[in-house]
Amino acid sequence: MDLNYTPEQLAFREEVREFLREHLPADISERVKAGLGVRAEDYRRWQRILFERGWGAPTWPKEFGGTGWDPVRVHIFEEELALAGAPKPVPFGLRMVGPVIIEFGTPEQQKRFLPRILRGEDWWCQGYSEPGAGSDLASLKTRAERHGDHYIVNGQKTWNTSGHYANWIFCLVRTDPNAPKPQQGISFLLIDMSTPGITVRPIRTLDGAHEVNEVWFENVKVPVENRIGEENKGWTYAKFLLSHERTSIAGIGSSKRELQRLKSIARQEMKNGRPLLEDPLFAARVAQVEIDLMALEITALRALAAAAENRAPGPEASILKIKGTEIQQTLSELLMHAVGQYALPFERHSPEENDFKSVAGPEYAAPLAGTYCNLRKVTIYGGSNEIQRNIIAQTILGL
Amino acid sequence: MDLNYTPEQLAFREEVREFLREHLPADISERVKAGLGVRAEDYRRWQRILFERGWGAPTWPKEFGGTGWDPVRVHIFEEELALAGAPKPVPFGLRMVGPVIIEFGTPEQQKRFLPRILRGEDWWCQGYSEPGAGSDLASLKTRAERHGDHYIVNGQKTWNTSGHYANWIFCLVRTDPNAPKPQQGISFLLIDMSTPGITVRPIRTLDGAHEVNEVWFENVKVPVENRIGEENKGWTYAKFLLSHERTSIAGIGSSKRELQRLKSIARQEMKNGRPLLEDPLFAARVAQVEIDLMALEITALRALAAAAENRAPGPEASILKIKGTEIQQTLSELLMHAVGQYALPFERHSPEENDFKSVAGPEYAAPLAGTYCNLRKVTIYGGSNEIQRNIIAQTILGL
Amino acid sequence: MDFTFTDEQQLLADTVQRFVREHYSFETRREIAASEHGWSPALWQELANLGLTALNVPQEHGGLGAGPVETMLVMNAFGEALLLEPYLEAAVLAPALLQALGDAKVASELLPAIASGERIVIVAHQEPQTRGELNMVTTRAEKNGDGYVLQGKKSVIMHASAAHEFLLTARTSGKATDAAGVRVFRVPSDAAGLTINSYRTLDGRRAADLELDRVRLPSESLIGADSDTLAALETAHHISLSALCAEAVGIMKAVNAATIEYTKNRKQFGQPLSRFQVLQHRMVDMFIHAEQALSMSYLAAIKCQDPDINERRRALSAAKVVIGRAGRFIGQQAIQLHGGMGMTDELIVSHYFKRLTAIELTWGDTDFHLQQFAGLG
Amino acid sequence: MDFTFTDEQQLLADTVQRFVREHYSFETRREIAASEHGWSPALWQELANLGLTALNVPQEHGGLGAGPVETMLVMNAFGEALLLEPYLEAAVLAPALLQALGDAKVASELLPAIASGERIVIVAHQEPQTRGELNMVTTRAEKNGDGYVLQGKKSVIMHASAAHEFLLTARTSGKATDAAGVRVFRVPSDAAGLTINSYRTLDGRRAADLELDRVRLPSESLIGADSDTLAALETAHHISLSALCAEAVGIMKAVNAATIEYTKNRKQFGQPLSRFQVLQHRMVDMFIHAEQALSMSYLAAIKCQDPDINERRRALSAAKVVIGRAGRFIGQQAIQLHGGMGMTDELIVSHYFKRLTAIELTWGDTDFHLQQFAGLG
Repeated sequence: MDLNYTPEQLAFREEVREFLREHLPADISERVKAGLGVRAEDYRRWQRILFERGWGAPTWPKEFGGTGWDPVRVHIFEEELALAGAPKPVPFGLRMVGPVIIEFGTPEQQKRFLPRILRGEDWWCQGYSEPGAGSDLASLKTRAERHGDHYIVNGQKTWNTSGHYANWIFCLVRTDPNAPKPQQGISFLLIDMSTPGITVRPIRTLDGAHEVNEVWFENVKVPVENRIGEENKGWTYAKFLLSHERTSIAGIGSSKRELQRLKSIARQEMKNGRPLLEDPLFAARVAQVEIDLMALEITALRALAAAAENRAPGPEASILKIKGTEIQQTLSELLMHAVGQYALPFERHSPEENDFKSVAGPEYAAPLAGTYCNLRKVTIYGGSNEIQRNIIAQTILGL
Repeated sequence: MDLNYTPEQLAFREEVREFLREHLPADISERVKAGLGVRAEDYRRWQRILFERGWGAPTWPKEFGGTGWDPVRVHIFEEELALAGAPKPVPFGLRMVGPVIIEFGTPEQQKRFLPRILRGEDWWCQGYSEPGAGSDLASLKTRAERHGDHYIVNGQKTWNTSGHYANWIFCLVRTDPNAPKPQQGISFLLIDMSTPGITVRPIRTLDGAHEVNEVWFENVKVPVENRIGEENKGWTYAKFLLSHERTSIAGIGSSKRELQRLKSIARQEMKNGRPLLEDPLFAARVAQVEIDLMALEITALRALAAAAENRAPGPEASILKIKGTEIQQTLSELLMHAVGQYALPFERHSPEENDFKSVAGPEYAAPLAGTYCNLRKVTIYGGSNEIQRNIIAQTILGL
Repeated sequence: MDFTFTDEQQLLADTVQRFVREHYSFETRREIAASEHGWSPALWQELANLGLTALNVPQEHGGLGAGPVETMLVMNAFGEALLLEPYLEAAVLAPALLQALGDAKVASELLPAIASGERIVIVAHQEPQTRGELNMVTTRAEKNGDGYVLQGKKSVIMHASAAHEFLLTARTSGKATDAAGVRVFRVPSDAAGLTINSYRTLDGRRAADLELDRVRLPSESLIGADSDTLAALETAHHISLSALCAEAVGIMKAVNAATIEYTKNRKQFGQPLSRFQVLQHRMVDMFIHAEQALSMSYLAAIKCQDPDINERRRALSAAKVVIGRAGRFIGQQAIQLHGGMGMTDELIVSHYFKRLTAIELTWGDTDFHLQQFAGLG
Repeated sequence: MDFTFTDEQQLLADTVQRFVREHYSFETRREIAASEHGWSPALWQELANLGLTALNVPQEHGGLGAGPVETMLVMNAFGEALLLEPYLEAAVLAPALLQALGDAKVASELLPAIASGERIVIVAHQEPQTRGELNMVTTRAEKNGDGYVLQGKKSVIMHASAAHEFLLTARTSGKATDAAGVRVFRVPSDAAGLTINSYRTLDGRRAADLELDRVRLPSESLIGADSDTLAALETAHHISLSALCAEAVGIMKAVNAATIEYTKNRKQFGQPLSRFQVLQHRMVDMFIHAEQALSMSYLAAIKCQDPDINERRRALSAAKVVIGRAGRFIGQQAIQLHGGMGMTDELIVSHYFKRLTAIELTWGDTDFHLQQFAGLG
């Protein structure tokens, strides 16, 4: 048993650090570290930089332009990026549809779509959830009717993240409404967002941000060649995509960064004339979340080690979503409380609208309440934490 | 709105206090305050003292020898007794079978049983739970077959509290095994514990105490006149008994006494050379439970006020079991932690076996771990707290 | 011991509740929030017509001379409606402070105008490093000839931009945290040297930081010179904390009802969310939190004018702790149980959540009051 | 980075687990607990025959010179079995302290006898007002002619009645909490003036308070005179804390398995308890706690000999916090889910609960270590 990296892994980490020192644009990392969010253009800029270094797709196999790294290297890479304040990768192309195209796509689809994802030329978004469906995907209603070499798509998707930036969307649609089970009769389509009949309507969230949308399809023509795999087998590809969960879901790197930020702010804020971090109650709360994060990091490393040895992911993997998101929420709560009444001044929170100018109080205070509000989502999305507990109860504990 | 007692209520409280000063035996109250538990003989002694004062049954109507007090007076009485360290009344006669006999018993049964309960001459115990049944009482299996003017009872009861002191037991038994629903075909019998065929076997609990028993019935002859109400209608009387929940279930008086004890101990114990109560983290935990207890007290008073006005008990009543027991457990946990390693020395914990001699460390430390262990029961018995939440969900929230 | 309300109190509660349900829909509120001032002077006048701005003003000054229980009932309804108007600040805190200061001349000048709704008076006390402590004042008032010159900063003063004038605290002597030396000054909102940096807040309201740069005031601006100013501030804050708690209780009740309703209608995996035992127990815990909060709001209302200062402090800090924790749990879980819908600006639940969050951060957060309570023994 | 065990380590784990499953049933344990000494010298000899008492003794002294990982694996199995024998005290803490003190003469005299299982050496350090702090020593050792006279009290020394001798701390100088002046003395258990007040403990073991009334010792009783004794004590306690955490992890795993099994078999309202979603999620939380505890036990084993003292302290205090909270939650919920059956002495679950409770109270409780951790920055 050994918690240390091998010399090769340490050398790799140094290589990543050096790259970040040289190539991560300061204006981007400052925004990330300050909690202001990342602008769409900055995401594209950063993806191009990674691509030029050959690191555009850390989790893809080499033959598709990926790095071919083992899970430990991917972890080191992601952790270093998070600590340095690099943008979290937009997952929809690289982490979701990319692997599906690699696994199930035709050679033509692979040639057509993968390089554009790698270079940051295409921005993908997701058409899974529908109004009234939530975590229960199999009940979806969006219809795709076959007309010759096209499908005609009608319906509505919701909780579509960054669809206002995207030029492609991958969708689950119902191709056979008479299938005996709801999971059957679903197909997986890739749709050009510029096709006539697509309307994207913003959903303002509680933090005032525009992050998600409703997407309406009205007689949208989609070529049959844009279907992944077989007709009516879409559920298989969807499950593959959903189960493609990775340790990065725990967000340990960014939580570590936030913990440091919390401590730094709590050293500057005063309570009864002493730094807040010296207040015994606040210090105990910070210590508790720091300890929880330490434990989660080891748990994540255990999952990683299992993956690296190609053993089946251990039970530890399923804990990462639950504890990782709880820690993210706790950190954002403590950060907000650390600035006291200066958490209250509050303006629109979308990255495109945010800047460093604080409306009142210390600069670091400006985005904290917005982040606290925004992070309510992490225990809801990606399968709510209640669903995660159901999964552990059934698949691991056998209840 | 007014939280103060009326002058009459204040005068009554003073009367109770004076009575306690004069008549509560010091040897008993010292044992209670020290957490050593009450011996059977002391329960009897104290009940006789109350009876002589006319206060033997605070919740019974006057015509049956009770006090006829309204709920507020009962509350004042109980709170003062708890604060003064009087024994909690043994509930099985006074609070359980007594009200059932008053409500459903024949005049003969009332004349025969009630005065003996009042005077502390009979000690009742409860034959409800059976092995494998737990909170699901309707599934009980103990059989009573009618033979002329007797029933012959066979079966087994468990979690029988203080059956080793009792001379009477009230039992739910199945008189019609073919009833269409499990709740039907049950009868409510009063059984003399000295009847041949009854065996009481102790169950040692995790605190080393002998508090509960298994009771075995082997061809036990019970006169039909000992049946309450109609045959096969026992479920009605059982529900009456179970729903006869009262605000005293929250144990606010004794929790207040325990809170004072916790503070007193935490003032004597040292941490880093200062009283433990000045340790900011411990002080915050004590403050939190004190505040929770304050809130629960008001909630209990609200329930009481509703009862006093003969309004239906408000939703607040159902909270008392859950929060009251959680607070009791938290207090016992903090008390145990307050004495550090001196929580570990541990001997048998039955009242008959306990005395003031501490095996090691300060005298107050001796019973703390035992009490902590023992109080695990309070969230299990009387309908587990999970069952209580089910009840609130269904009956109050309408879920 | 009595938890019932008088007929007058019940009538007041019904009236206010009916008024906001009829005149303060979620849509109306959205429009008011988006308007220039972020609150509605017209609606304020309607509140005045109902006598609500007069509630906390004594009868001798044209008010109704009602007490904390009446205020509690009004705030319950305002909580449910998420009222944006400066009621807590201008109709509770300000008149309470004026009465506590006992400056008869100023009281008879200002209180009638407060009661009638004409004049918005805002207490400006909190400063950048305040976390709830009332004695933390660094703004200085230097004697200058016949008057005073004020220099300093006030932080996150709710509804400051609505004020005609401020009751602003400054030190005539002493160090930042000294109990003595704090004084209250009347400062017109258009005073020379006063800058009001106004902004929106998390809960959709407006607040401002005040910058005082050599603000010159005549000597009569110092009010309540004969009083223990800090004690008066504490008295006024206790009354206002009670009102704040009542607002939170109104919100919690509404959030819980909305959540139950939502989970009954929303289906997942073929059955309503409300049938899942885990969610049922979550809602039971939300309910228990709300009931405990209600109990403590009663205690706060009953004790907030108690002559025994220790008793008062214990009750108010305890109430703020219970309400802070309850509001946090209920707000967070309401969003969670609403799922994605809870995250949107469209449903009122997210607005309730944000107001509960803001309430927890107002006048000392939960940890602050927990420590205050612990310090009282 | 590697979380696998070597073949030797795996073999050791399997051997010990098989041994306790075959030789240490719940019934056997009950008999041992009820026996005069509360532990079994015969079984101790079997552990010695398996080489387990030699595990933490270096090879040069007749031991196996294994490390914290091996100890962890052994303690996992001992946790599951609720082993009553003084393994942690006599086979982990005592040899660790002897090595850390670096007194070659004493080490070569005692360690072989510890390794062979012949000699039970118990560290007697804790005093009545200790809450985990290692520097809190009030027992005094006064120089007296050629030797020392010891006066003082040691508190809740686990397995003290099993000891042939003690490694007992006393001050040759300084005040109660001074870092300097603490020394370790060899004290035979039959020393004149030493009273051993022995009793049962919550977890079914034996402990004692030691009373030292003018206990005279020869000068060579002071051992490790050249060492930083407090640092040595800390080193030994870190190694032992890691072992204690591993024991807790073994228990938690067993408790969780027992609880799942119980709820699957126990029916209520016509279906197994394990079908109720609320209980399912409770068991998921128990599982998550246990997995986080396992992770921290790994960290403790890997870091407990780290040369960086700050790193070591952080890891061990963090591990104790996670394990303390996990053990408390799992123990309490296991009883709750077992219902009345969980309250009985008959099922092992209540014994697991009591041992987890005792572990949380051992060598500083959760709050103590949380504060230690916070103090490290």
